[in-house]
Amino acid sequence: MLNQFGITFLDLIGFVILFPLAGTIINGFLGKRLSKSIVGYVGCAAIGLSFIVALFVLLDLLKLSPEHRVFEKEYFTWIGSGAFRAIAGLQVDPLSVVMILVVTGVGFLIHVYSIGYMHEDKSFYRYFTYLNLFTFSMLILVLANNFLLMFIGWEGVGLCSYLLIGFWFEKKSASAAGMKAFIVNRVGDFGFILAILLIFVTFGTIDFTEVFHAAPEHLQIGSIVAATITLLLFVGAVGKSAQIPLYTWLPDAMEGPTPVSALIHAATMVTAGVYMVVRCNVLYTLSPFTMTVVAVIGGATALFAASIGLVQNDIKRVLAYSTVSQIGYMFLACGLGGFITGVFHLVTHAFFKALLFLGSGSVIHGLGGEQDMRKMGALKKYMPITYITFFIGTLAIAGIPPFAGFFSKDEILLEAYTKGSLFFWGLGAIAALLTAFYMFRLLFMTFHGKSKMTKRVEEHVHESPNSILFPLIVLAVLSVLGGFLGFPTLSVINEFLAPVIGAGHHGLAHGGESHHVSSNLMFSMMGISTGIAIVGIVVAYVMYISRPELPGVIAKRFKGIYNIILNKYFVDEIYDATFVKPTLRASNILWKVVDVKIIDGFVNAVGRLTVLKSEVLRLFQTGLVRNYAFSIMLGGIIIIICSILFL
Amino acid sequence: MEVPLTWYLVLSGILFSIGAVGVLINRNALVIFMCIELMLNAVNLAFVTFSRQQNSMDGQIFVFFIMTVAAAEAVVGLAIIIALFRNKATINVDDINIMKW
Amino acid sequence: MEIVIPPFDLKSISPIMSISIAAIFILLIDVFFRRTFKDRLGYISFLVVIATGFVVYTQIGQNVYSFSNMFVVDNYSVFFNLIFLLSTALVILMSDNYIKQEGVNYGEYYTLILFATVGMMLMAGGADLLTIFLGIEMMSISLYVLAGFTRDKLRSNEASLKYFLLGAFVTGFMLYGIAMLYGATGTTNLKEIATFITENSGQLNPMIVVGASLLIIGFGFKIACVPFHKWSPDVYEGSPTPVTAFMSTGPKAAGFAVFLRVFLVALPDLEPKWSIILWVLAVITMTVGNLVAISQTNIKRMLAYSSIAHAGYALVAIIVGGEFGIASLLFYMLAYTFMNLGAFAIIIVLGKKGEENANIEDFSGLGYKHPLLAIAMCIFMFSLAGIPPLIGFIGKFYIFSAAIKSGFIVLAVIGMINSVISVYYYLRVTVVIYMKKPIREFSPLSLSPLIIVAIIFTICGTVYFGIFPSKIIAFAQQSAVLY
Amino acid sequence: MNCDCPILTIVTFLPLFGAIFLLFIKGEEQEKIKRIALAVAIIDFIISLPLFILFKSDTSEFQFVQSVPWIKEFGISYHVGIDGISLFLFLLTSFLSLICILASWNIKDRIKEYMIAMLVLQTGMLGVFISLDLFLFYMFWELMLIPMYLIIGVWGGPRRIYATIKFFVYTMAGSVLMLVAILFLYFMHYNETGEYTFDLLKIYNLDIPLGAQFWLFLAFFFAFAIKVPMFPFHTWLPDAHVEAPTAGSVILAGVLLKMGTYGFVRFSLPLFPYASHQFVPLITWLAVAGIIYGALVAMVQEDLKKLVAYSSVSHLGFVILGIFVFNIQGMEGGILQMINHGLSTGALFLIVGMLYERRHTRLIADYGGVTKKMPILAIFFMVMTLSSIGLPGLNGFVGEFLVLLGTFKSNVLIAVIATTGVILSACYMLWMFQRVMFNKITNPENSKLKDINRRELALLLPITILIFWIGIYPKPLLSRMDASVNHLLTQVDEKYKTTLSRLGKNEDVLLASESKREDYKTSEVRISESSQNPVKRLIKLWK
Repeated sequence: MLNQFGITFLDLIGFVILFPLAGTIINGFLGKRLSKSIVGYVGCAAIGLSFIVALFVLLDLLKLSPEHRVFEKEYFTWIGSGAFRAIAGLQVDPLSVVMILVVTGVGFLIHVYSIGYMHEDKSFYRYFTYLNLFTFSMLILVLANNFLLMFIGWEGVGLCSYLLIGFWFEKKSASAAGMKAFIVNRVGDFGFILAILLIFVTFGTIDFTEVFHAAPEHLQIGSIVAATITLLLFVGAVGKSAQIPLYTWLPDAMEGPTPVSALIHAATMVTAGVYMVVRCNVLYTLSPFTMTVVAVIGGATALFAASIGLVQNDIKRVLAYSTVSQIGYMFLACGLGGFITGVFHLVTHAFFKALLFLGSGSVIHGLGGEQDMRKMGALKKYMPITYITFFIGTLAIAGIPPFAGFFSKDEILLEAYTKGSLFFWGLGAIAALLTAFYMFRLLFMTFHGKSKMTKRVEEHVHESPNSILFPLIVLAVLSVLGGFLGFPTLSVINEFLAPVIGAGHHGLAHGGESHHVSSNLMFSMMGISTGIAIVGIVVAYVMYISRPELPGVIAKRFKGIYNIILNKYFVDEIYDATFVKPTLRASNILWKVVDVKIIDGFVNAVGRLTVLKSEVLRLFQTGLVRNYAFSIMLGGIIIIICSILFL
Repeated sequence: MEVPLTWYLVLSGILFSIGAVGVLINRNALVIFMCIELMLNAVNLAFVTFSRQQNSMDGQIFVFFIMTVAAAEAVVGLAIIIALFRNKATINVDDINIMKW
Repeated sequence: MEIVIPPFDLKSISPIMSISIAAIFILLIDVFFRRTFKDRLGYISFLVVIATGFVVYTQIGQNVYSFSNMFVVDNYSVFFNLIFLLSTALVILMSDNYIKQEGVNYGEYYTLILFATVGMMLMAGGADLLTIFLGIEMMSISLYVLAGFTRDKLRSNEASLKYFLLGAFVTGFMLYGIAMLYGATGTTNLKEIATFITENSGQLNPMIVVGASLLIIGFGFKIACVPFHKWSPDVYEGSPTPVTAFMSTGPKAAGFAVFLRVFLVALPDLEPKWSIILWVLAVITMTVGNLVAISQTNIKRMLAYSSIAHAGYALVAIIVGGEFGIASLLFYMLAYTFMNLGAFAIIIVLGKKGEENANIEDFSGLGYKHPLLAIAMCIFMFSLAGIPPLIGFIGKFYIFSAAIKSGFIVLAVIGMINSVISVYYYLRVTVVIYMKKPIREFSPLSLSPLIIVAIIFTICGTVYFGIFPSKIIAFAQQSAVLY
Repeated sequence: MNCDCPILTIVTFLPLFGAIFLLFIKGEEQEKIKRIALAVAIIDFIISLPLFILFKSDTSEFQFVQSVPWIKEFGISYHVGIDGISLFLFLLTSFLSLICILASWNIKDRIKEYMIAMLVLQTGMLGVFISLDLFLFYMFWELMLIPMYLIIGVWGGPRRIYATIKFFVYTMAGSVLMLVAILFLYFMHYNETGEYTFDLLKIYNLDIPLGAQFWLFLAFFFAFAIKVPMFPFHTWLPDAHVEAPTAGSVILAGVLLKMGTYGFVRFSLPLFPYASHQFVPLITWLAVAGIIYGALVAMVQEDLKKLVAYSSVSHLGFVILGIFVFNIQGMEGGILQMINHGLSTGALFLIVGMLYERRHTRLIADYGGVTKKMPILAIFFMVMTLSSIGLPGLNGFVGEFLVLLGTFKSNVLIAVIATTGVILSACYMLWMFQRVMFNKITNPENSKLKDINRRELALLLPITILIFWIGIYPKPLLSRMDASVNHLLTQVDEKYKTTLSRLGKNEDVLLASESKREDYKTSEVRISESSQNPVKRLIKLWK
């Protein structure tokens, strides 16, 4: 176990998070004075080093036997009050290792990409500071050994997301989108905090290991407490992972720089919810009710977001809705007990969605900032490498074998069919169909067909620089190969992650689920899902390549539905009318009526009344001696009468 | 026939009341002052009566002091009234109300 | 018939003697000596007062009745005498410049003040209603004249006339009350009245009750408690400012001295009766005083109402009675003397010739122009408002703690609420001083060294005894026994 | 106790002597006056630092105690000392006072009087936190009113007179009743033991009859609730904040408000345990109402200072909540939250002041795009905003979380409602931040803005460091509180239990209070038990 230095890399797990932190600090404090290239190197090196350490950690972990692949390193007591202890410590187990590899790996590529992409920006150093800070927070999130520390990362990534969405703060829509993201996330955090409180009150600890050990003994399956805890946690996950009903912030988040969308709003942060659900799978399995809720929400979101994606014209927004939809898939899997499948899809999704985003970034970069697909087209010849990688990504997400998305999505559909019901399978299948359609719609509108670019743009269109292309290629390779991690029957990832599920030994395990499925069913399912994907592609081809007038005709015929979908079912407007406006109105009433008129009015009235009394009383002082004498006499008489009568 | 002591007291009370009411209803500062003198004399009458009733000299001695004090008050009072009259040419107390409220 | 001359003890009245003689002496100097010497009359009277203070000081610890039990020297009277002398001395310091400026630099001014002081000392030491009556009249008549001392001014005349007429009117009531007590008990000696009432506690003569009520009118007038207070705003406003300062401290304290002694020595058996009446009076007094003070624009008038309110607080001490109550009254009177005289001293300093009726607004921007005076004024205002660590706070604290100790919690709460109301108008002065722009030029200050001494002395008293009140409290507690 | 030199006394009265010294300097020598005042504050702060190091965290006894008879006749003594509860407030005061003097560097108008007022104020505030004698406490409590009153009234904004009088009279109105209550306690102690004393530690031992407890608690409650200020006694606060000069707002938010909450901890709870328990429903609901109400009203404010002021109402709601849930997490969270609020809100006021100095407006609508011109300020502003909305890793979170945890243990419903405050605070703070700092510069005035200078940096940097320190490693603070808070709670609990058993109250109430102390290990039963219907409890109280 020990290497020649006498320590294991597990002990050095702290460095995984230290490097990005160092990067943040260096760029944050000195970035203004450093040259752009140094800033870029520092930023990338921080993540790169972190990735390398993570790799070694993985290797060290693999040396251990599967049951012992849990390593905790505690640094200091963060909060200690009475019996409450929150210890700042990191936990390495297969799940977190997978996550840190994804985060640092994909993160590294996106950092590299950003050097080229953000080169023109004045606030280059600020960008890299935020990006490093984000990675740092994300690593804390996944490495945390207790709920509260996880919450630090949880909020930390939210903060960075806020900062990065609003990176171009002079744009009003950008800063507003950042704010929206933070606030909607806070709604989710509300649930998360309450969940932590309830966990502590129930278990007397918030340490992952202890809680998960204690849970099966303390809570019966289906108990209210278990359901409450998991539901509250899920509220947090819904907020962070942009599920119904809290998904609205994610499409808006596309206001941020594209690499940010790739890293935060596709590959890593938004999947934190899935990670959290998987992390707490022991709790979730105790509450079948919650599981159903998770599955329903996941499935519904998958379908709902995909439907919106059908008609969007902004290239990044289509991808955003697709992200929402894909995360819905992950939750669907988790909700049906396929935690590992969820993680598997998370990983593959990280690859191909990052690829797609970066590819779209390359397009946007090449077009000088244009994001509207209706003003693109025929980019194939201008940007060949981008096109190829993008095409791979599209195939992957559409679920064409043998690309990464195929395996993971297929496994989810299989899960839905075997564990859930036809209903869930249907949800997933239709969503898959829609996905294939809108992704190819995107591809066709952007790269194929006739050029609809303006002259000025067309002159400047160019293939992106190497720092942009390199990550695209790497990610494309990953998108091709990533699926084999979970190749049916010899799933590496299944085996690796199995100990995490069900805490390994309580017989509630849902790990290794695909073993029970007959290969017949499996292969027929594969066939069906591939068929669905192909149907989607064909429809897209018909509508956008061979008969380009068709979309317009359909849109006209189903004008009502089209409009509703185009306007994203008016959900933003509904929220505005039901939550935002009434709150503001109520606040205004509270302020202008309750505070100023009633409470302060009362206070001032007391004051004014006193002055009024004073003004009235002073009038008795007439200045006339005879009146004074009269008051003396009257007073005297009253005193005498009282003293005789009553006393 | 001897007049009962109570009658003196009643007389004293009546005198006192006349004086007090006089203070309240008169406007002339001098008349008001005279009414006050009347009140003091009513007190004197009461003192003498009580002195008689109690068989002690204290009350009568008190009367002397009251008379002396009343004389002193008269001196001061008249001086004040004159001073005012020199400035304002009126001794109507209802006109003397620059200071009020 | 053999005439027995009762023994008398001149030592017991030595303070009174010394001041009386000085007063007459000053009158003579004024008549017979040259102008330059006349200007020094203030100094002479001041020195006499100080010297008398030492004499009084030596009387601490003596408990002597003299003049056929008509006069008493006990710590209680000594304490009050010291307050009177303090007040007199400070007023003399303040007056010197003022009367010169106003052109009324007559020797009888000091004479009258000294005679008023003699009257007050007689009141504090009076053990017989006769002595008390004499003291009251001596003080009052002097004050009638003093109120009208700037005789060319209509306000002064008016103040004087109102004070005189009402004072004489009330004297009638008070005397009638004395007569009733005499008629019911056959004596005017306080102790003997008490003995008589105790012995005949079976049937209570209604005359005693009526007499006591009439005495309340008389004393209530002197301390300006509602509804017998109406003279005070007018008189305070119209009188020359040093006289107002004097009236609001010494004579008021004397009124309380008598009030407390008469009711606690002569009528303790009636306490359940009069304490209820006084309870009501105290509440009305402080409430009316504080409320009306809010809407005043003239600072002297405002202080008059404030003085009414303070009388209300002090009445609480009488109601409480007992050692604690008496001591708190003593302390309060001393505290009030310090802070109120200080406030008036500032008003005098800032007063221009002729228009000495300073409006509160006239203090605008004082903080810019004369920062030290402004700080001083603020200290006095905060002290009057009862904000720690100033002497006014300790005074209030003492009185209300006495009230709570004896179970008068409602009274204490009402008093506290009242002191909050009072904060409002005291603050207004400080607001004007610091937070408003000046509305007129300040005239050059009429500062004389004497008045500076007075201001410094009052500030020191207000602050020092606010922080370290121990000695005075101890002294007040020693003096809280009526011999 | 562990130090012979009267360090508390020195720290407390040094500023007063500084003020007296300033009296003798000519008003024209502005620079000199500022430097002397600053020097006094710095020395004061440095002297106060050893307290933190020398403080023994393993005892609940008062430390650095000094007791000298003062007014013997009344049994008043100069009795001072600190424990784990007051230690931090004391340090916070000396720290913020220093910051405030430095923040007032640009005041031109009557700087001498200003500095004197500041220094006197500092003495008053420090005194409040160390007094162990009720009279002494009351004296400092009132003493500090005067300089604050002057600071708002003289150096404040256009409606300063209204605001300052409101502040003064409001506070006085609350505190006089407290004085009555203090006197009542004093005589009660005399009646029971025959000793006249205002010594808090002796009065702690009193066994106060229940009826009296009710009234006394109310009397103290009004004084503290107004000071805090709790909803609905808060309306003086926005006015005072808006009109006060920057330093005044900082002190007001940072220290003065804490006196109220400190008062609850130091006086109300241990003196009247039974009444405190009886009032729990009322107070916790008021606190929660304050949290929500303050946040909602803050959301629609157009004036920056008013917004921060209303946010204080919301934050202080958390503190009160923490104090009145009677468990260690709540209490420690509450105390920590006092410090946090002092730091972050104080800093927010500083920042608003910096903007105001440059632009002479506090209306949010007049700003926009400030980040462009003031990037460094923007960083600090962001940190303070985040601290204020309780971002984990910064100080605000630790306190807030502990309070919520404590609350959750005793009343789930209230905890849930209070937690919504977390959402709301993000709304109003971030919205404000967006409107002020982000977007394009539309107002040409804003394009002339200059970033913060070195003095301003020196103001914000230390606060930022503390914010991070407390957020990341609050243990040095929490461990110092531990013993004192524990002691306090046991003390309250024991008294409460004896009272209950004397009353012969039914057993289940007794159990409920016991289970609060013990740490929940298991079971849903407990939870449902502890979260008994608050409405029912309210009704029970009024029966």
